[in-house]
Amino acid sequence: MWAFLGSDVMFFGAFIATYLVYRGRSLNGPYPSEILNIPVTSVSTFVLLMSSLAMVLGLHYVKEGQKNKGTLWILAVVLLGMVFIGFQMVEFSEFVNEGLTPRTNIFGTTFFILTGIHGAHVTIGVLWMAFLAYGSHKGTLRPDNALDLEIAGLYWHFVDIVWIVIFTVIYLISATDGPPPGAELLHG
Amino acid sequence: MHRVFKLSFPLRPAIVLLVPVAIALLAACTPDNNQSTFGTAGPIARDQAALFKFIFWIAAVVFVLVEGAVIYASIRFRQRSSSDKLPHQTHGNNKLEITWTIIPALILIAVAVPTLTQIWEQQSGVPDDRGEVLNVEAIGHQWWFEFRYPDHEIITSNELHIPVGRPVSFKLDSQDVIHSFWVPKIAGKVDMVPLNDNYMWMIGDEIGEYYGQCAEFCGIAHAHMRFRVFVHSEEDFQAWADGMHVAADAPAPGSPEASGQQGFNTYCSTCHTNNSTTPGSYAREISFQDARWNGWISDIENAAIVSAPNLTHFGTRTTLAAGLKELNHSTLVDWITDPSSIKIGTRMQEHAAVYNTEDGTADLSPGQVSDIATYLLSLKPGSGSGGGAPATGGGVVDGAEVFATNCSNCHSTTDIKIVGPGLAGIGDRAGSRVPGLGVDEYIKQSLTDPAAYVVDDYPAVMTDWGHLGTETIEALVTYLKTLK
Amino acid sequence: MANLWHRLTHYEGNGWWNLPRSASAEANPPHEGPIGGAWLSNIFRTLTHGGVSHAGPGFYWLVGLMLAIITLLEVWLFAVEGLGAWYVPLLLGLSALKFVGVVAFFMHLRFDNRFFTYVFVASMLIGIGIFSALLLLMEYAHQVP
Amino acid sequence: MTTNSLTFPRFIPRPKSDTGIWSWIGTVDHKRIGTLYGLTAFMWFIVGGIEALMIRVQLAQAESTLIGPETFNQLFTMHGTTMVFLVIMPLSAAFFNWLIPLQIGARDVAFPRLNALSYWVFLAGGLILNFSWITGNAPNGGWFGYAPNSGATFNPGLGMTYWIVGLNILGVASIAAGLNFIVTIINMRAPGMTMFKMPVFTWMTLVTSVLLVLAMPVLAVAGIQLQTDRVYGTHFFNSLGGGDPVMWQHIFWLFGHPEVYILILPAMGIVSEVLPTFARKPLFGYPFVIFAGIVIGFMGWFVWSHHMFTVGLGPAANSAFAISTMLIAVPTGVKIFNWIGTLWGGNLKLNTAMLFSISFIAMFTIGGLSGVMHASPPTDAQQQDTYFIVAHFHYVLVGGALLGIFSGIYFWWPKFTGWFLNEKLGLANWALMMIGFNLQFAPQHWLGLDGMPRRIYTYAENMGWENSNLAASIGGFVLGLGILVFMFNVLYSKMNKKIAPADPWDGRTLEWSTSSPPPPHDFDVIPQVQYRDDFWFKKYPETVAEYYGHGDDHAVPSGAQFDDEPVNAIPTVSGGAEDHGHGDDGHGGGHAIHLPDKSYYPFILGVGISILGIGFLTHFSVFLVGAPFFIWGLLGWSLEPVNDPA
Repeated sequence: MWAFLGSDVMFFGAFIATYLVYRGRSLNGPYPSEILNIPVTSVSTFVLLMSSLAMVLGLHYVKEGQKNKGTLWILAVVLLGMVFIGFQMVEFSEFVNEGLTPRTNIFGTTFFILTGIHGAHVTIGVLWMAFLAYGSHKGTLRPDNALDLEIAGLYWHFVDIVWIVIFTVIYLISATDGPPPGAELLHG
Repeated sequence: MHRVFKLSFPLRPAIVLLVPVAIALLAACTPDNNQSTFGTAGPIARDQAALFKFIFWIAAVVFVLVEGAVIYASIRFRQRSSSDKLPHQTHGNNKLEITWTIIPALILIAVAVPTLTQIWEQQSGVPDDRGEVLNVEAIGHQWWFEFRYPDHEIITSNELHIPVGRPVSFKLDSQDVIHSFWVPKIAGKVDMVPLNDNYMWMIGDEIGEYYGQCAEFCGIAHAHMRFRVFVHSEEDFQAWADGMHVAADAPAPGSPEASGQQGFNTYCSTCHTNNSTTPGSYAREISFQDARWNGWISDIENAAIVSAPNLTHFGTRTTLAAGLKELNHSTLVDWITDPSSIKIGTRMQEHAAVYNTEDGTADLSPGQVSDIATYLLSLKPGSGSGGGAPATGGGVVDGAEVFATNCSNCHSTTDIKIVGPGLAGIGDRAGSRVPGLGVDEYIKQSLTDPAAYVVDDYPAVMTDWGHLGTETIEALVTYLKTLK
Repeated sequence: MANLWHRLTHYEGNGWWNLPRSASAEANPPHEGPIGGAWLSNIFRTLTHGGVSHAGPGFYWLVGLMLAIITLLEVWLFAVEGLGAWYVPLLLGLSALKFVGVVAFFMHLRFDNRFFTYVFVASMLIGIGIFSALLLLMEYAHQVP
Repeated sequence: MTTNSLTFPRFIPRPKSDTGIWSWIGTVDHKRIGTLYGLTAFMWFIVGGIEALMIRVQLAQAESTLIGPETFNQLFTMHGTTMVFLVIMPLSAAFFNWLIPLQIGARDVAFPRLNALSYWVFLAGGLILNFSWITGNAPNGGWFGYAPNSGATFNPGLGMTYWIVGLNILGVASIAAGLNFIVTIINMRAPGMTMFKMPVFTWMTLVTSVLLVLAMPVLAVAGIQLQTDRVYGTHFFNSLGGGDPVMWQHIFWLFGHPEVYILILPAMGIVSEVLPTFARKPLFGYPFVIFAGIVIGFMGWFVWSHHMFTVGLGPAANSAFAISTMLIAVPTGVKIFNWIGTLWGGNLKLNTAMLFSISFIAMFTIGGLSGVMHASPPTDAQQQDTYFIVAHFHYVLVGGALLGIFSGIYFWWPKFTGWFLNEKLGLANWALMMIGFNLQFAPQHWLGLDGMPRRIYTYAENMGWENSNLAASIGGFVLGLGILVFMFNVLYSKMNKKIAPADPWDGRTLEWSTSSPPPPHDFDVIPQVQYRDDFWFKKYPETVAEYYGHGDDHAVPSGAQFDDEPVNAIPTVSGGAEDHGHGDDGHGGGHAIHLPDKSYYPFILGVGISILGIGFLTHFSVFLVGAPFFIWGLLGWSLEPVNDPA
C-alpha cells in the first residue's frame, strides 16, 4: 500500500506542480482573490482532518475488539467524508455561478481538475469505508483482519495529507492572487 | 549440441560487428549535401561540428576498446572442444571497478568542458563584438515560415536574406503549433513555441544559398515545411532590402499580367498581401496576419481566411511552397491549380473559396491560372516611376487596385465575411444605414471615421483611411458602388 | 565509510537490507510511523502515555488536537496582514508539520515491510525534487535575446 | 481471506477446469499469465514491425508517394507507441511473470488476481489503441504527443483520444504489475535469500517496478490534462488561454525518461543472467552491477530535459541537464565493463542465447556512445529531431532491449516449455537480425548528420539521402526476415521436439532447480537459500571458497562470513525448517501446498475498465454499460476469498 501511495504521490505531485506553474497566469477573471472563500474551506479542511482522527480511533477500537465503538468511528469517517464532499460540491456550484468554470481561465482549469480529482479520491474512500463499516457491523471485520481497515486507513490519511497540501497551496497561498502584471498587454 | 556450438564460427560476431564500421567508412560524411551538418558556413555550426568530431573521436577510441574487448573475449575464451572445465570463479575486483568508474567520469569531464563553453557562447544572447546586429523575427506557421525585419520594416516568407559576416538575432515564435528553426550549415536548431518568445543568433560567413527545414513534427505537411537562407554580401543585402521598398511596376493594360492581377485581387488577395512596399505596410501586414489567424482560429470549420505568406516581390524568389520546388511558370501553375500535387494539407486548398470544388482543384480556367502565375512572377522591384501606392501616383486612380491593396485583407467583394463584412451590394444598402447620409456620404464616413457607425456583430477595428487622400477615396467609393 | 559500505552491501544481522521475510518477523515495530524514527516517536510517547509501547486513543486525540490547532493557526495567519515575505514559508512550514504529523502518528502499517516505507519516502523525495526542478525550469528557464 | 463468512450471493461459480479457454480466462497462475503476456506482446510486435516496414518502404526512395502523409503520421505514431507500450514493456512483463516467483523460490506472485487483472487491462489497452486503425482514426500526433499539435484545435479527429485512453488504460496495467512485483520480491523470497543474494534479473525487475509505479502516474496526469483540454476545453496546454505547451513536454518527459530505463533495465537483467551461465563463472562485480542499476533508476529522474535541449530553456538549464545526462553514462559504463569482466577468462559456450547477449553488449555500447554525443546541447542542436536520434534509440531499444529479450527467449525457452529451440535456426535468426539491424540503423546515423529530420514522410531528390535510406529499408526487411526465422524456429522445434531436462544449461539460479516446465506449484519444496546463485554453488560446492574466499580485495570478506553462515542463523518465518532441502511452503504449515484458486473477477473487472475507457471515446452512455461490469468485478473480487475453504 505504501508503494501505491508512492505512486499516488507522483500523481498528485504532477497536478499540484501544474497548478503552481500556472499560478498567476490567468489572463482573465475571476481570479483566486475574487472567488476563494477561506473561512468555508477552513471548515471543510477541519472536517477532513477530524475524519483522519476518527479513522485512527476506529482502527484502534477494531483492533481492541470493541466492535460497536469501532463501527461508530468508521461511520464517523464516512459521515465526515460525505460532509467534505458536500462542502466541495457547494463550493463548485458557487464558483460556477460566479462565472468560474474549467474553461474560463487557467486558474479554473488547474483548480477544478486538481480539487476534482482529490474529491474523486475522497469519494472512493467514502465508499470503501462504508463497505468496511458494514463489515464491522456484521462482525466480519475483526481484530485478526484489521489489516484491511489499516490499509483503507492509510489511503484515507493519504487523501487527507494531500488535502493539507492543496489547502495550503491553492487556498491560503493563492488567496490573494489577482491578475498577473500586464495580463491585458499580453494579447492586446 | 556441442557440434552446434562448434559450428558457430567465432569470427562471426566479429564480422557482424564490423558491419557498422564498414558502412561508416563507405558512407563517409558528405559535406556537399544540402543539409549536411559538416558543410559549415557559419561559426556556430562550425563549433558544433568541431565539438561533435571531438566527442566522436573519443567515442571511437572507446568503441574500438570495448568492442575489441568483447570480440577478443568471445574468441579467446570460447569453449574449445567439449571441455567443461570450470574457469576461476571470481567475484569481481574492486580496483578495476573503481578504475572503470573514474576513467569514464574523467572522459565525460573532458567532454563537458567544451560543451559548457559552447552552451554559454551560443545561448546567452547575441554577442555585441561581432558587428552590427540584424534583427529578424521568424514565425512558424503550418506549414511555412514568415520572416519580419523590424529594422527594415520588411516582411517576407520562406526565403530569408541575411548579410554575410554580421550576427543575425532571431526572435522565434509560432502562430499555431511548435516548429523548429534549423539551417544545418549555419547553426543548430531552436524550437518555435507558440507565444513563448525564443531567441537564437547566427552568423553566415560564406555567401551562398542554404537549406533550412522545420525539425519539429508539426502536422500533415511537416515534411514539406522548408525554407532557404541567402547569405549576401553587404551591398547585395542592402540592395535587396531597398528593393523591398520599391513597388512593382503596374502591369500594362491588356497584358496577361493585368488580367492576372485582376484574378489575384479577386481570388487570392483576401489572404495574400503582395505589395508591402509602402511606409506603414509593415505594421498593417502584421495586423492583417493577426486578423487572418483570428479568422481561422475562431471558426476553424468555416474559416474563409487563413494566415498566408506575404508575396511581395514574389518574382524575385527562387523557390515555391516553402522551399519545395524551383519557382518557374510551370511549377507555379501546378501549384495554383492543385496545391496538393506539390504539398498535401495546405490551409490554402482547405479554406480558400476558389478551391471549393469537387476535386479540390482551383475553380479557374487554365488561362486564368497562367495569367495569375505570370502576374506573380512579374512582381519585382519596379523602375521606380509610376509604381508605389496608387494614392501617390498621378492620373486616374483605379479604385479596384486601391481596394485590392488596402481593403481586401478584411473585406471580400462577395458576401463572405472575413473580418469586416463582404461588400457585394454595398451600393444598394449604404443609403439606408444612417438616416441623412446618402450612399456616397455613408461610404466616405465609414472610410474616414469608421467608429461613427458600426454594423451589428462586427468588431470596431477598422482604422481611419483618410490618409489615402480625397482623390483615392473618391475612386474607391466609385469602385465599391459597382460591387454587386 | 567502509562500515557504511558493508551495511549497504552485505548481510549483517541488522543491516539495512536485512529485510524480514514475513509479518511475524517484525510483529512489533520499534516505533510508530516511518518518519522521524525512534527519536520522534519516543518523545511523543513519553509525552502522551509515559512510554507505553502502544499508542492509545488519548495519544490520537492529542495529535488530532494539535493538527486542528495548526489549521487554526494557518487560518489566523491568513487573516493577519503584513507578514509579507514570511507568509508563504510560514504556511509551507506549518503544513509540512501537519503532513509529518499525520504520516508519523496516524499512518503506520505494522505488518508491512520497511522497504515499502522506503518506496513511499523515495517517491516523496523524487516527487519533491523533480517537481521543484520543474517549477524552477518553468519559471526561469528561458532563452534570452 | 478476510470477508469469507459474508454470505453475499456468489455471482458466478469459480472456474474449476484446468484446460480450455475458461481456464485461461480465470487463471491466476503467474506462468500462464506470463505466457499470455508473451504471446500478446509478440502479436503486437508483428503489428508494430509491419508498421515499421511500411515506413521503410515509403522512405526507400525520394519523393515516394506510396503512403500519404496522413497515414505515414499514423504509422510512426503507432509504431512508436506499439513498440514501447505493447511490445518491449509487456515482453519484459512476460519475463517478470514467469521468472520472478521461480527465481526467488515462491509459488506465485503476491497478488495473483491483481496480476491477472493487469494482463486483461493490458490486453484491453492494446486492443483499444489498435482498434483506431479500423476506424481510420489512428493517432497521428507522434508517440510523444506534443501539444498543441495533439490538441483538439490542430488534431480534431478521435486519433489522439484513442492514444490517451489507450495509454492510460495501459498505465493502470503497468502500475498494478509494478506494485505486484515490488511486493512479491520484498515479501516472498525463499528463506535465506537476502536482498544481496537475489539474482540480478530479480533486482532489475525490482528497480523497474519501482520506476513503473512512480512514472506511470505522471503519464496519467499528462493524459488527463490533454484529454480535458481536448474534450472539455480546459487550458492546460493552450497558450491562448494562459497555458504553455512546454509544460506538456516537461510532464511527458518526466515520465518519458524513466520509461527509457523501464525498457532497458529488464534486458540488462536478462543479460546479467545469460552471460554468467554460459561463461560458467559468476557475474563479475555483482554488487556494482546492482548499484549501477539502482543509480540509473534514481538518476533517470533527473535528466528529462535533455529531450528538450532545443526548446529554449536557456544556458543554465541546458548546462545542468547536460551534466546530469553525462553522469548517467558512468553507471551504464560500469555495467558494460562488468559484463566484459564476466566474459573475460570464462569458458564461453557460444550458443544462440549467448550470442544475443554478447551482441547486446556490442550494440548497446554503440547506442550509449551516440547518446553521449547528444548529451552535449551544442551538438544536440544539430542532431535533435534528426535520424541521428532515431539511430541512437534504435541501437538502445532494438540493439539493447530487444536483443536482450531474444537472448532471454532462447535461454529460458526450455524452462518455459520443456523443449529446446533449434540452435541452427537460432543462429540464422541471430545473424539475420544482426545484419538487418545494423544495415537498417547504422546508415541512419549519417542521414541524421546529413540533416534529414525525423518524421518526414518524404524527402527531395537533391538531398543526397537516397542511398542510405535504401540501405536502411533493405536492412529493415532483413531484420524482418530474422523475425520470420524465429517464428519458423518455434514451429519447427515444436514439431521436432527435443526434450529439455530441468537444468539444460548448467544454470545458476533457482528456476533451474525445478522441472521444465515447472509444475503449477513451481517448487515441491521451497528452497532454502545460502548463497548468491544458490543453485550453482549447491551443485559445485567446491567453488564456494573460490567465489567467497579471502582474496586480495576487501569487497567480500566480512560479508562472506555471513553469506557462508548456514541458513538457520538467518531469521526466517516461524516454523521454517532448519535442514536444507526440506523447507516448508512459506506459510508455516509445511504440509499441503496452497495455490490461489482461479477467478473470473479480474477478467470481468478488466472488461469493465475497458468499456469505461471506450466511454471516453464514444459517448458517456457507454459508461452505463461498463459500470455494471466494473462494480460486479470489484464486488465479486472483494467478496470472493482467495482460496475456497478446503
